[in-house]
Amino acid sequence: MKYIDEFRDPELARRLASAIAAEVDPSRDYRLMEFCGGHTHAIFRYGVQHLMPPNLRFIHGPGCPVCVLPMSRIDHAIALAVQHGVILCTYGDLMRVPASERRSLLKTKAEGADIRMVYSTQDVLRIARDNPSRQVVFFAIGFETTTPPTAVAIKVARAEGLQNFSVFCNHVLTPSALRTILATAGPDGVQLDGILGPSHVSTLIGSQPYAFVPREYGLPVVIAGFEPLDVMQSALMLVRQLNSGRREVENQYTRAVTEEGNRKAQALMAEVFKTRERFEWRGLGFLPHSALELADDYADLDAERRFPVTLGESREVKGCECPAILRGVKQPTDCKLFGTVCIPDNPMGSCMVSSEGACAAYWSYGRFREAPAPRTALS
Amino acid sequence: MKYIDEFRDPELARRLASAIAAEVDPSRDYRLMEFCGGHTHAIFRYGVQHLMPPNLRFIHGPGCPVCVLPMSRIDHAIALAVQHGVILCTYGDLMRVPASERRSLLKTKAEGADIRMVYSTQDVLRIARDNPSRQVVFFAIGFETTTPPTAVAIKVARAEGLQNFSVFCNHVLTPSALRTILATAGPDGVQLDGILGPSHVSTLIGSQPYAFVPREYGLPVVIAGFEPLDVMQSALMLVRQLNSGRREVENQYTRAVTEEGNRKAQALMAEVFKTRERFEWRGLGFLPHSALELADDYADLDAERRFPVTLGESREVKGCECPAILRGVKQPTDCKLFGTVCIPDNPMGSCMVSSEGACAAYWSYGRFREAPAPRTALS
Amino acid sequence: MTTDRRFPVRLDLKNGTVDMSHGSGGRAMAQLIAEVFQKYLNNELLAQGNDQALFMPPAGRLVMSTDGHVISPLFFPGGDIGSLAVHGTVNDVAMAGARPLYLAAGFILEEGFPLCELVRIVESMAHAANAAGVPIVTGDTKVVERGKGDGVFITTTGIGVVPDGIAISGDRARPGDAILVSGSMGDHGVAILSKRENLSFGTEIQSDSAALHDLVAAMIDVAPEIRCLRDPTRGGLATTLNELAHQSGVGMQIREQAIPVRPEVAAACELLGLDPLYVANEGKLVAICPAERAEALLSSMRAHPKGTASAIIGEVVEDELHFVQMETGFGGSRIVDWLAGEQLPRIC
Amino acid sequence: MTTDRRFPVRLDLKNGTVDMSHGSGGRAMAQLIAEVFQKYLNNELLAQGNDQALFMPPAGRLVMSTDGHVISPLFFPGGDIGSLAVHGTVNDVAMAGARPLYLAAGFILEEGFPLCELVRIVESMAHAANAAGVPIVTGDTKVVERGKGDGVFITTTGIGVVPDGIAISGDRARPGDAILVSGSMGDHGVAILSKRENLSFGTEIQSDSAALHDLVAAMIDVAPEIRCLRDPTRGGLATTLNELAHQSGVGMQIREQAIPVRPEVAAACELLGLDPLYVANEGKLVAICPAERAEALLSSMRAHPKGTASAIIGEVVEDELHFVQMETGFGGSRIVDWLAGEQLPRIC
Amino acid sequence: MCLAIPARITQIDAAGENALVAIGAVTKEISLALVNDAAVGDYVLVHVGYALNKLSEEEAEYTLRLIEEIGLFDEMQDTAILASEPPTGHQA
Amino acid sequence: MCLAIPARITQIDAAGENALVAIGAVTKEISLALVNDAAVGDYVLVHVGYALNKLSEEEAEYTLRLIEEIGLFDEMQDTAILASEPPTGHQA
Ligand code: SF4
Ligand code: SF4
Ligand SMILES: [Mg+2]
Ligand SMILES: [Mg+2]
Ligand SMILES: [Mg+2]
Ligand SMILES: [Mg+2]
Ligand SMILES: [Mg+2]
Ligand SMILES: [Mg+2]
Ligand SMILES: [Mg+2]
Ligand SMILES: [Mg+2]
Ligand SMILES: [Mg+2]
Ligand SMILES: [Mg+2]
Repeated sequence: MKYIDEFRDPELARRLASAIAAEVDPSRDYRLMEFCGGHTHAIFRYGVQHLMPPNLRFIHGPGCPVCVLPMSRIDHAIALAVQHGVILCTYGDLMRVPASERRSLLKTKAEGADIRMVYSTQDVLRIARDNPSRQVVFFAIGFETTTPPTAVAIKVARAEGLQNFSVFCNHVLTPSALRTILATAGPDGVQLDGILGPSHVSTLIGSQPYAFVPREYGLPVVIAGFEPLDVMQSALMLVRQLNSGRREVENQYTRAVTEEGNRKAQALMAEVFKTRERFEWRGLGFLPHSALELADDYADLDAERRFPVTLGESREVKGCECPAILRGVKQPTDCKLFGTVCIPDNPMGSCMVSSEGACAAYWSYGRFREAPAPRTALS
Repeated sequence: MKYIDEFRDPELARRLASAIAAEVDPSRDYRLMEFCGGHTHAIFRYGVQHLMPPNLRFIHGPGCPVCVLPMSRIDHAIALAVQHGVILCTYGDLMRVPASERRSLLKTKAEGADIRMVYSTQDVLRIARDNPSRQVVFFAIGFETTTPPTAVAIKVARAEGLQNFSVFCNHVLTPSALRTILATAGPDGVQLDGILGPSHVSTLIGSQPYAFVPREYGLPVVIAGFEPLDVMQSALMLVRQLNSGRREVENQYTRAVTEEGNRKAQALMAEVFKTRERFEWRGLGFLPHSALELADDYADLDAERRFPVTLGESREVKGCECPAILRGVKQPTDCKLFGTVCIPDNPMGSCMVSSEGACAAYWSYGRFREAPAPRTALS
Repeated sequence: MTTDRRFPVRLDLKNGTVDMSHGSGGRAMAQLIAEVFQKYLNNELLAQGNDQALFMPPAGRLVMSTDGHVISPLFFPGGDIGSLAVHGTVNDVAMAGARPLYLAAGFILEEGFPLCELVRIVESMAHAANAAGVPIVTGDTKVVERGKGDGVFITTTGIGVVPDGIAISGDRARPGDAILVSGSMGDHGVAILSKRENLSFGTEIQSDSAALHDLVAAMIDVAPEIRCLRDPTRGGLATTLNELAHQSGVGMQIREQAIPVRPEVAAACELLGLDPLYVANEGKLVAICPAERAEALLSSMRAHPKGTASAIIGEVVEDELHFVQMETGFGGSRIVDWLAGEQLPRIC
Repeated sequence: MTTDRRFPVRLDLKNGTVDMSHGSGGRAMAQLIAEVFQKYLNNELLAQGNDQALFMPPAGRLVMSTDGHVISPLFFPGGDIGSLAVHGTVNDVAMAGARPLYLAAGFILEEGFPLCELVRIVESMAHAANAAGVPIVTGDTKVVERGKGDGVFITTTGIGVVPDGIAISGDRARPGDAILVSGSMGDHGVAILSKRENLSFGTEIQSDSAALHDLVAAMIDVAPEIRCLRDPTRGGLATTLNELAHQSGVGMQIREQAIPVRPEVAAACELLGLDPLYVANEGKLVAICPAERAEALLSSMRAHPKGTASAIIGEVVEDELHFVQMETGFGGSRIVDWLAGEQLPRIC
Repeated sequence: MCLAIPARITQIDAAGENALVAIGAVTKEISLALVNDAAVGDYVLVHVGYALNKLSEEEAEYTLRLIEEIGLFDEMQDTAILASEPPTGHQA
Repeated sequence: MCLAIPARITQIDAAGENALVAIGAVTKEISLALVNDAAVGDYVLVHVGYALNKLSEEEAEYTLRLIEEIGLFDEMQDTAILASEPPTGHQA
């Protein structure tokens, strides 16, 4: 596959690994936060950490939309499905996320609620058209990457006059999370030397929104693609900035990211959404101006308004360290539940659900670190 | 079972058979119409005809509510289920009745309509209570026996304020059918010498409504129970009336039928229903004042008003002799379709559906007449 | 309990439900198999842990039979879908005169089905299989989305070995043969009906669901000349006799008064407008044997605890139309036809 | 067509649908069996017309295996539920090194299912069974109400005979053994997914659904020392290797670059965010054999039309944790875990 | 359709609305909405879950006696005396 | 969640709203609602059924050349000359 396979080439990986090994200063640490779950996934699936020198460490960031969604929002979605009997449509990643009282969308569906996995917002529109007598709610979630497709669907629904379509909006804003991480970094928080900036988010918002990072926090940023060579090349670029004392926003992912981003999509988002006063992020707390809701002109398509629900208090699982992991201050293995009661088949926290979650990636791909080195009978 | 087994006693049957054989006048015919399908069923299931002398013949009447329901009403019920997506509740007997274009409620259900068999109108009320967001229509059918339970349900629904309950009313009136049969009897119609009057219908309406039969048509009537001894005793009573020249309404079924009937049930019916101007009966055509619809006070519970439907023209199956059979002028074996394409598994007419229908009874219990006499290897 | 390193968290068999992952082929399915199926059905062959069971059969002809079980309700007086799934297939194997050896069981579970009910069912299967001495040696589990199944369906397949000298088949009835049944008709169907929401009525009747291979063994001991055996399940006695009449190209003449029917079954049938001859049985058999062996066979059946109410109910006759005819208890005569339409849906 | 006196009117196989009466046990069911199942599956044993099939097995150890098939959609590129139900069970029998002898098939039909589709499926089963030389000798039909099933479920059970001297079982892998696969991974799952309403994409990929017993026969001819055989169906290669590692108490070390994956499958997996190692196959097998026999075995597999793309993908290692580890194509190393959750519901 | 069978009332609920009836050893809950003055021990005709009417035990016995006597009469050939008297309240 | 992959546009519908894209031998219908001026032959990043952005082939090649040269650089140890020039319009 063009523009995929080339960026997974083992020979080039070897060369990049050698270059990084050659260029790192052995007397210092390179603590690089990969912002996105996409990076995390690539690092684990392809074994990238393996190819890095010991003093270059990837620290997993909060850039997994599923991971940062607070439990209360899953509870809310369940309430929509159960209390209003709507058809609740959502991306597959959300199905297993733990909700209060050991519930989840999956269990709620198994108990009879009409919850459907969709691949695209276009599927939601089709479902709404096909079920005129039912209310169809799209459980919208995601960063700026996934927000424009929701905006398109909202505009189409409005244009078609679809009365039974609405959106339970959980879109969040990347720069806000990044700012929070950096604001709490330091002696009590995560200690960072550089940032691998968002990949596909940046195709939409451009590289410009990260300018505050070097300016206000003195850290280098390299916007990094999601293929393993992208991650490695970006790591090298960060090493070079750090070695040379530069603190800039660089763009490794030039094939898809420009400075200004996708203006058409940005305009669409600006029309359909407005910024929430505040929104809760798992691990980061309530962040101001960190999420979107439907703009006033589209408020009638807002499922939160259309379907009032009764909610109990949401209670995170005791012992789950997702919040600290999402802030980069703990690792999955620091969690007592990791691999004991919490495994992907029985996730206790959101980081064990998505394949982009640090705990899930660590469990599924990384446990070999715990295993004794394999001894082959022949070798 | 008390008051059941006693009336199936083979020794008493033998005695009754001897008495009838002894008392019939060999020089004449006794053509006795058993009005009800219940009689027909008993005659075939217990082999009663077998025990009669050759000149006493039972002629099957129109007293099978399923048989006399015109196809257009099944089409209407199907349209209610399909066009309005209601939960259509009905007694099991109706499921296989042929509708236009080879449809039936059973096929419509198999295709996805929500059609449910019920045992009692109380089940319909329960379904309505359990499904407040769905409309529940009771496909009501039956003679005066089955009408009062519908009336009770209507009154309960009104009292409870059940907004989602309504009735598609097809209750018909026995005396009207009897009058039509008699009016068309004679050289061109069925030739009759006496009537076995309705059993359970009469428990409700009493014996009085049959007074017109001897008075206007000069025929004896014996109200007959549904057990085989009841049928045989009633036949004997008719033989005796005929032999002695009497023409009266006699009551064999005194254990359940009085002259005035069930006044409480009659009052209920009078309150809840009113007589239709005319109604179509399969085989008998449109008969004036022959059926019920909901009284004006209950018109809001009338499914025909609540759910307007679009109906095509109903077309009876070509070659089906049900109409003539229901008038008593033909026998099942007179129908070319009988046993060729029309069998209970593939009924072409309503008389092949209900176990009280003449064709079904004849096929299921009576085909031995066509079989060569069994020869056992031992005898 | 030893812990299996594959499954850090044990299944919640009390409050848990089946979800799609239990049919995924992955870890969740392996766990369901380990903690439910292998645990309760536990036997050496199943413990091989392969996708097939391997065994050395005894010498002789084998029979193989399969039956899906889709009964509703899943739990009923006298049994449940688990015990039924064992008995139903053991009996079909036994109706060849065979000694049942092994069973295979395929489960189709509906998403959302409570694990506690699944455990009850699997325990009941294990109990029935142990009691019959016929282990469940291999299995399969699938899960379908809610609304695409009905709790649980179980398809069992059995194999058995036919003793030398036995030739039992539906096509071997001959005019003059005697027709026997091993007990009262209609108990199973009436027990099921009594629990159907829309029909429910009160009765002490229990399903007769039972494994009949030991009764069959006793029968062929005494009368190896038995021609036909069949269990009158769906469609009841009436349909089974019609099947045999058709298969053998004969007619049958039976006597209503000779057919055992419990008074409660008769009463329930009156209430519902049913004919007991069409109501299902799950622990009874019809046997056809040469007339001269009928009395000996009857005695052997009556001597067996599962055949105490056995009776000779009629005889095979010549009839080109293959009709089953009956002298009614009332003294008349009528045809007993195949079941038309569906008398009782989802009875087995 | 001869007319059967029992059925004056033939089934409408063009426009008709399944209704509850087809599972009633009565005349309608007998007709469905006669005019669909017996007609197409037609063989001597099925024609015995009893509730069980009777046969004389060849001498030797037997295996028995069962699998339910609940795939959605019912018809897919490269097959349908009918052919799949034959292949799926033939393969499970063959994975013991056995020669499959006979199949039993249990159908659970949903009310309203078009008879024309049922005929297509049964014809396809007949074709697959004939091609494999493994007749369907007994069966069962149940009908469930609309909304309690999903068109048709088919549970097949197979028996087969294991040649003397063959001992193939999931617990026999030993450190040092070679791990082989018989061809490209993930074709079946991707073909199914391409037809799912919400995911549909265009591809030429066909399911690999195929009966592998002849390939197995060729393999054990050359390498009777084969230790394990398993078809990597639900859960894919990854899960199958984990199963075998667990069962044998070993670890495995595989090389991503050695595992055959078609470019279309890789592309579809990229599109959907799937890993081909977890995607189902229905015409492939995993074999484990002593290292010294691996090349000979590989040659025999490649020489067989169903194994042309066979490859040695790794080796069995000692590992107390029973991990499957993989050298990634990228040059890193990672664990290959059991499938977690459900990757692809209703794939078989 | 007009299937109705005799059943004996074994219990009546406090409101007098529903009854438990026995048909042999089988019991069934039915509605009494269509009958007046039904009492425990009474026989009623049960149809689609409702008591349609009370059943007169005296009349039932009388009918049976009549049938039995028809037989006797028949067997005695010419004896024309009917021994049974109609119960009080016997109705046409 | 942010999974997106490069795909080549092979067809665009008359309205310019939807496109057929190819990922290797696999094709998929997607919406073009989020991009301007997409043409057949262009590569786009596909995410949840939408083209998110056009992909610059020149930039992709340039990135790969850079990586290759890093390797060469590494292998040549001290040679600091980068042969590749950024494409016109190279941004950020
Ligand atoms: S291992 Fe589980 S419980 Fe622990 S932090 Fe991760 S998701 Fe939370
Ligand atoms: S046999 Fe069938 S077609 Fe003929 S009259 Fe009877 S119901 Fe009608
Ligand atoms: Mg069977
Ligand atoms: Mg059986
Ligand atoms: Mg059987
Ligand atoms: Mg299996
Ligand atoms: Mg269900
Ligand atoms: Mg199997
Ligand atoms: Mg299989
Ligand atoms: Mg297998
Ligand atoms: Mg069967
Ligand atoms: Mg369905």
